[in-house]
Amino acid sequence: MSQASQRQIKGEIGEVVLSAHNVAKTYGSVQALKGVNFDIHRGQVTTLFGENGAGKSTLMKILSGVVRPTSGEIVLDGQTVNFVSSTHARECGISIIHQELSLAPNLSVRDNIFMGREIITGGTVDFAEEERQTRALLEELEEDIDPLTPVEDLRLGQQQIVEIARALSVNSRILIMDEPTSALSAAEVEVLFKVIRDLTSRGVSIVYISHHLEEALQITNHAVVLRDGTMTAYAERKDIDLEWIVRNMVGENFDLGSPPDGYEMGKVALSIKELTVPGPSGAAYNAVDRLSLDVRAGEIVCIYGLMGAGRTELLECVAGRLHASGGHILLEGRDVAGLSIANRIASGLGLVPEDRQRDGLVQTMTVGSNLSLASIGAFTKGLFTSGGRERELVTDSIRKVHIKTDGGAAPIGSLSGGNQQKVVIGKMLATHPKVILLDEPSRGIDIGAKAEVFKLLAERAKQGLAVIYSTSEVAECLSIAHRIIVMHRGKISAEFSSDVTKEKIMAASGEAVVAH
Amino acid sequence: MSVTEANDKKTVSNGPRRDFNIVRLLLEGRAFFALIVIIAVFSFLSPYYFSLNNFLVMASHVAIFGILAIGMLLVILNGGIDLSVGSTLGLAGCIAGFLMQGVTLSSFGVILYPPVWAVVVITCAMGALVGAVNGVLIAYLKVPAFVASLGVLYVARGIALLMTNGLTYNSLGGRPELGNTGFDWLGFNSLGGIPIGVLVLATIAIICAIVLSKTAFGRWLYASGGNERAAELSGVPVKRVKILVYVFSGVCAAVAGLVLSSQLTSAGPTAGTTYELTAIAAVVIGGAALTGGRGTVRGTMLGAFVIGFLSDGLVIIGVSAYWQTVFTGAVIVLAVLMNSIQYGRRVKSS
Amino acid sequence: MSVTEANDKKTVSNGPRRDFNIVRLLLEGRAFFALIVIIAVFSFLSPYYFSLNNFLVMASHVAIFGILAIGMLLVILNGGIDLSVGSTLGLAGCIAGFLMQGVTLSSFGVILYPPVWAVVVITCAMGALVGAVNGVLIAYLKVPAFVASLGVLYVARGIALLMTNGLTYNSLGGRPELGNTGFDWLGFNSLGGIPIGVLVLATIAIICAIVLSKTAFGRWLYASGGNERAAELSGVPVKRVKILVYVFSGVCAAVAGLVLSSQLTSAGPTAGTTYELTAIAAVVIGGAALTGGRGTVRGTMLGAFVIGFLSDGLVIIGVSAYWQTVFTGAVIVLAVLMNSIQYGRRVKSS
Amino acid sequence: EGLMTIIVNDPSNPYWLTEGNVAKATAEKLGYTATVGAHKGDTNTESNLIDTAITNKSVAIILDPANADGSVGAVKKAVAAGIPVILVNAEINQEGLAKAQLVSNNAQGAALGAQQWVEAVGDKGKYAELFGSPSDNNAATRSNGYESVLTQYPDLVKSAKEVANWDRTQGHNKMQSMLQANPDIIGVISGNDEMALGAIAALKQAGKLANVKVGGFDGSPDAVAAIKAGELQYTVLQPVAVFSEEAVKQADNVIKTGSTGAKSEKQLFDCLLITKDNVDKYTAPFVLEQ
Ligand SMILES: Nc1ncnc2c1ncn2[C@@H]1O[C@H](COP(=O)(O)OP(=O)(O)OP(=O)(O)O)[C@@H](O)[C@H]1O
Ligand SMILES: Nc1ncnc2c1ncn2[C@@H]1O[C@H](COP(=O)(O)OP(=O)(O)OP(=O)(O)O)[C@@H](O)[C@H]1O
Ligand SMILES: [Mg+2]
Ligand SMILES: [Mg+2]
Repeated sequence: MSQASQRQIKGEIGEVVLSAHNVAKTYGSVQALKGVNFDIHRGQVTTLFGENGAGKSTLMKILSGVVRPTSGEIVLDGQTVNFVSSTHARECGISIIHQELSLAPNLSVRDNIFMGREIITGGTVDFAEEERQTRALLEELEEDIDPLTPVEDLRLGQQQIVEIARALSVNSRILIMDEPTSALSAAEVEVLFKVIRDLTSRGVSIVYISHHLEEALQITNHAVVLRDGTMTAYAERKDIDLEWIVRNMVGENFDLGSPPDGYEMGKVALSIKELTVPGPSGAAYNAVDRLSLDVRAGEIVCIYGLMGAGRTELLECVAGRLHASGGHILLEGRDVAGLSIANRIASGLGLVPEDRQRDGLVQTMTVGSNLSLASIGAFTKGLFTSGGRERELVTDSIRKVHIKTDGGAAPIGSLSGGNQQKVVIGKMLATHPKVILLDEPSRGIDIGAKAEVFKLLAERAKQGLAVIYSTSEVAECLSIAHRIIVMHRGKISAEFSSDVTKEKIMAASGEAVVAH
Repeated sequence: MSVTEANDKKTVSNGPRRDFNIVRLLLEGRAFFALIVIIAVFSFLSPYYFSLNNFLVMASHVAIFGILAIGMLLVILNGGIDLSVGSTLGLAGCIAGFLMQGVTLSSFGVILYPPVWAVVVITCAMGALVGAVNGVLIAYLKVPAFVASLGVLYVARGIALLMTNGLTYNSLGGRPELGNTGFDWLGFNSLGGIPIGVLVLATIAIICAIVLSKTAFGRWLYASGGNERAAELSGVPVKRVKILVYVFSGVCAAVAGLVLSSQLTSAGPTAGTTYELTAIAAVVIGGAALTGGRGTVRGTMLGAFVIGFLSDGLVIIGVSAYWQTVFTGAVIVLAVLMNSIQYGRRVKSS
Repeated sequence: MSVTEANDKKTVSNGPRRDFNIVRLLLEGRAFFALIVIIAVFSFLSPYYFSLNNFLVMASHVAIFGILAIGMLLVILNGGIDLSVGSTLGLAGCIAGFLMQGVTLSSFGVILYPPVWAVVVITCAMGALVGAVNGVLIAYLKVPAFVASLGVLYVARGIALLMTNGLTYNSLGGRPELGNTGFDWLGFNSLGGIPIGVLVLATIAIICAIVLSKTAFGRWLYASGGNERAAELSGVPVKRVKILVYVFSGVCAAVAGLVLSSQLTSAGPTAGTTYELTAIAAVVIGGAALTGGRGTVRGTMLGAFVIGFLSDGLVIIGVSAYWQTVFTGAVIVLAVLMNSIQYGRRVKSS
Repeated sequence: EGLMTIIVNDPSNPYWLTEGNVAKATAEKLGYTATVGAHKGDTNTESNLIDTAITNKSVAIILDPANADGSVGAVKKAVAAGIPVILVNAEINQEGLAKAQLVSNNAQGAALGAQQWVEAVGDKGKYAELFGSPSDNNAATRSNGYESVLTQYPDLVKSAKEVANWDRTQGHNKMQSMLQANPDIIGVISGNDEMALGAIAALKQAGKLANVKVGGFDGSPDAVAAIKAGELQYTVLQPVAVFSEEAVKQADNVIKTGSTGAKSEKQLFDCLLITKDNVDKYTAPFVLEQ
């Protein structure tokens, strides 16, 4: 036990319940953590900031017993502990909400919440009691979900709520939340924050990780910044602001850009007329409901909306993955009905999907093959592909999209999240589209990468590309978009130019305005 | 959240339940439906088909595949596959035969005749061992289930052949003076008119149904089949579950081997060849997904009965062996086609 | 971002290449390594094993499995599996036999003797048809590949049996006066000392290797096997690729059937039973992942040669048939064990 | 008159196909209806077929047992249900169950074949043997029959013996491999025709058929064609057409009179030799006019 922690226990910032001393972790030759010291204070929220790949999740996994550190020690209530498993850590009062959803889709909400720690009475599982507790938890989170619904029938946000409910159900002293709100609406976030405040008042310690910096600032008591596996800054809430975080995270201050100007927009590139997309089978509503929208060449349009507003359905339908039940989509005046995804890409209409792991990348292939996948035709002569031309295209893309990799031959898994996202964007840009659709291009990537992505899009718009992107963060609406469309239940509920305020946008989305 | 929205949400989660129409009912119970059709058609075609006696006989045929299929169901729920059950069945029969013939302990110069209960226990232990080999290969050494169990298929079959030198063990009846009679009880007798084999199947099925629906192990199994990583992070001992599942499948194969060799009062090393395919077909017809996490004992039983009642019916009405092959294939594809229509809907909605 | 970071990342992704040591080399080329061991051991045990002539004979045995395995490789790269290849092989032989015997057109009262090239074309077309049935079931009707091809396995076998009434077509030599000789050329002749079967295998292997590495189709195949959804959104015609892959597998099975029946100058409806398992084993030993997206023609060829050279070697040194079964299983598991060690590492590092 | 259930091994082999067809034709001639089932060597399938025969209220069962030991239980079951069983082609290791067991005299046939083989090959040199499926008693019976004759010629050396499971493809591949180790053999003696024909294909490919004589067993149409072509030296005809007809007749006797009319339960039917000289008398599958 070091003197430092002795001092902290006595200090006014709260007793340290769990701390990491000089924790390091290497994966093969990757050094994810290089000797980090980290303290968790009783009854307070500690927020961990850092770019993608800084090692935040790794540190949390170590503190919750999911992975074991290469060196260093973990001290719980003054005693050195060696967690052998996540169950062990849970028994010591530590639970975690993982960054990637870890639910079994085939099981019900109740079963997911209690899996691995069943309530047993008389040799069998006490389902009634489990259901009762589930119901109570969901009530506390103000979410109206039947405990017996299979998780696969829930939308992403609701699944994240289930994940949170599971962590809450353990009644642990220390609760680690690794990006718990990435799929939540502002209202749901508010509820969560209420729950967090309630927990801390009862003495529960919280570790919170989020890329939504402003949001995190609302509840945190302490801020820790990780960079490249080392802790670069620590401060209490009263000493920090947004600028401080960004500076410490990435070394300089970023802003998300402004709408590019100084050029003439071209003709209408994409025209959506009265488009209707049915909801999931059996649903009684339309995901997209007679929606019309025109986008001109060189214009950047942002679609803002809550989860479930129908943005994904709209974009996937335009790209050709979903079938419309009514309406027309015209690309430069030509109806694209009946064209396959491949044909649409060839005629200049491409989609960057929402979930890059599931829909964007082929994990078994290299960075280069992923980048060139959508434009094989460009380097095929007769029957055969030309290795030289492909390499040219790949190096060109890597340069233009600023992907940090040591070449096209690197496995895709070796890239950080932000760079993987750039590969997906680069793949679509390499097809020389006239219209590019991006579904939440900033999800899960850090602020530096976000700024780079937006800069890239602004540059291409200047060259005549029509850009449509969706987002769930108001700050991102107000960056490069010339026009902001707000979607609500499948319809356009409002349309703004770039000088609108955050509050107006949120009001139009049907979302309660969050007090700052 | 506004009140309207909350109401809306309710409608959504009620949504899937509302179209509880005839089509859906048929799809849900398609194995049951197929069974009814099969019974109706064959009862119409042959006067002998629809009789209690014939149903009992057919059920005792189903017993063998059914026992294998339950073991296979657990493996498939876990997201794996076990191709070695047919071989294990053959090997189990040979082990039982070997023990019933008496074990010569040459160093002592005596021949040991283990009683029947000991034979049953040792045989099941052997089945568990084969399953454990599969399990360790798959859970710890990370060999894909298909390949691990394919290898074990060959090895188990080879061992059975080596053990018996290709010959069949006979007269498993035992001898009263040696105190090891009773082996044929399993296969020949019946309790209250129901063949013992069927009772064994029913017992295993009921136990499994209870384990799957009422115990922590059941939930662990579904969870690790649905999302292994999530299950592991929630503290489910996924490796242990996996090994147990293969061990159980091995034990089921051994029990099936015992019932079979008791029915035949003989045990040959080539018994059970390709039975794994029939067992898999039963599980899949019963609505389980090969990707894991979905399936029930009830469905699997129905699947086994569909296959058994179909093939016996074809024999009873005198259809040629070749047409039987064609029909079996067609029924498998048709049943699963319905299956995939059902899941197709689900996948879309997620 | 800062310079240090860029450097750091570089070190990181260079990492895996640094431990390019002997262990890794052996693992990468483990099928090759296994082959060398097998050849060395058997050459030591038998003076007859290591001779050009024996290698040619063994290669012509490998040809059958090898051709099936290449078709299977493409299916497995696509993330599927094709259990029907053995049956298709048998059916192809029967179709060829049927055509060689002359087709009686009863309405015209004439018997048609198609020339050999026509027989080959029609047989391959039939193989393509069987493959297309698989492909449509799997790509459009969403039946899991395992079950669809299991059903087709039974149906194709049943049709072959019905067609021939269980009998074997004989004397496929044709008759000079009918102008349909030459069928046995495939199986009996050799060019420059190399059996035609081996040349057929080599041709198919080379074409496939080129298609996989040099054409858009190859890229599409790897992409849709690696992540079908991503491939589809990148404009890959995933359904078409899937169907083509099964069609190709069917054609490969038909070609293997032609080579086999030409080697035997006869064609029976039960030929090829369980060959699908051997073909899958060859692909997997050759380093392909059953989950799709990883695998090469070179590896699969090595896998096929490992199995073929092993089993022929065991025959030559006179090991009993039973031990042959045991060894085959053990080699499959061992080879894949090494395989999974390799991927285990990769998965971790990604 | 009732239903007669005929159960054969595997109709994809012409031998068993003939067995089933002849029995069926005979039964129908006698006024019965008949179904033919196939157990393909699997005792469980066989047992299931017996059960359905009982369900179908068959008046008699003609059975080609799958396994000398393994089929006893199935026969017991039929007998217990009061259905007379006549076994054809293969025996079971228990007497007093079946009304009759009609089999070809495999030992006599093997001796006959081996003698003819020595005549064709000569009494000096190395030879190879192809062995049938080891779970089938006939494989051993025939092999022993060959052995008892061939061991009388000390200069005949058996240099290889391989199990080819009665199968043509396996016969072909095993022959090719055996030729590698034993390039100088002068003859191949095979447990059945299918394996012999596979061996012939392999020898043809190796260009050795002129020097290596091959003998078969069964008398299948394919083998007869090969004898006509001069590729196969001889085959031993199992009188399957004769005993399966006889089996149905005896079953008819049992139904009508209560006894088969034959002297004993086990009835051996002598095998006949088919060579180049008498091959023209082979008029239908497995029928040799005398
Ligand atoms: N299982 C693993 N195997 C190998 N490397 C890993 C593994 N898990 C994480 N890493 C590496 O460790 C580093 C830190 O990853 P970590 O997930 O902790 O980042 P993070 O800060 O949570 O990023 P994000 O904001 O994207 O969630 C990254 O370079 C990552 O590639
Ligand atoms: N009009 C509606 N009424 C009720 N529920 C709806 C409605 N529209 C969508 N939903 C629900 O929300 C889910 C998510 O919809 P969708 O994916 O289109 O949202 P989105 O705007 O793309 O959100 P995100 O991309 O942020 O997840 C739908 O599957 C459905 O369950
Ligand atoms: Mg993280
Ligand atoms: Mg969306």
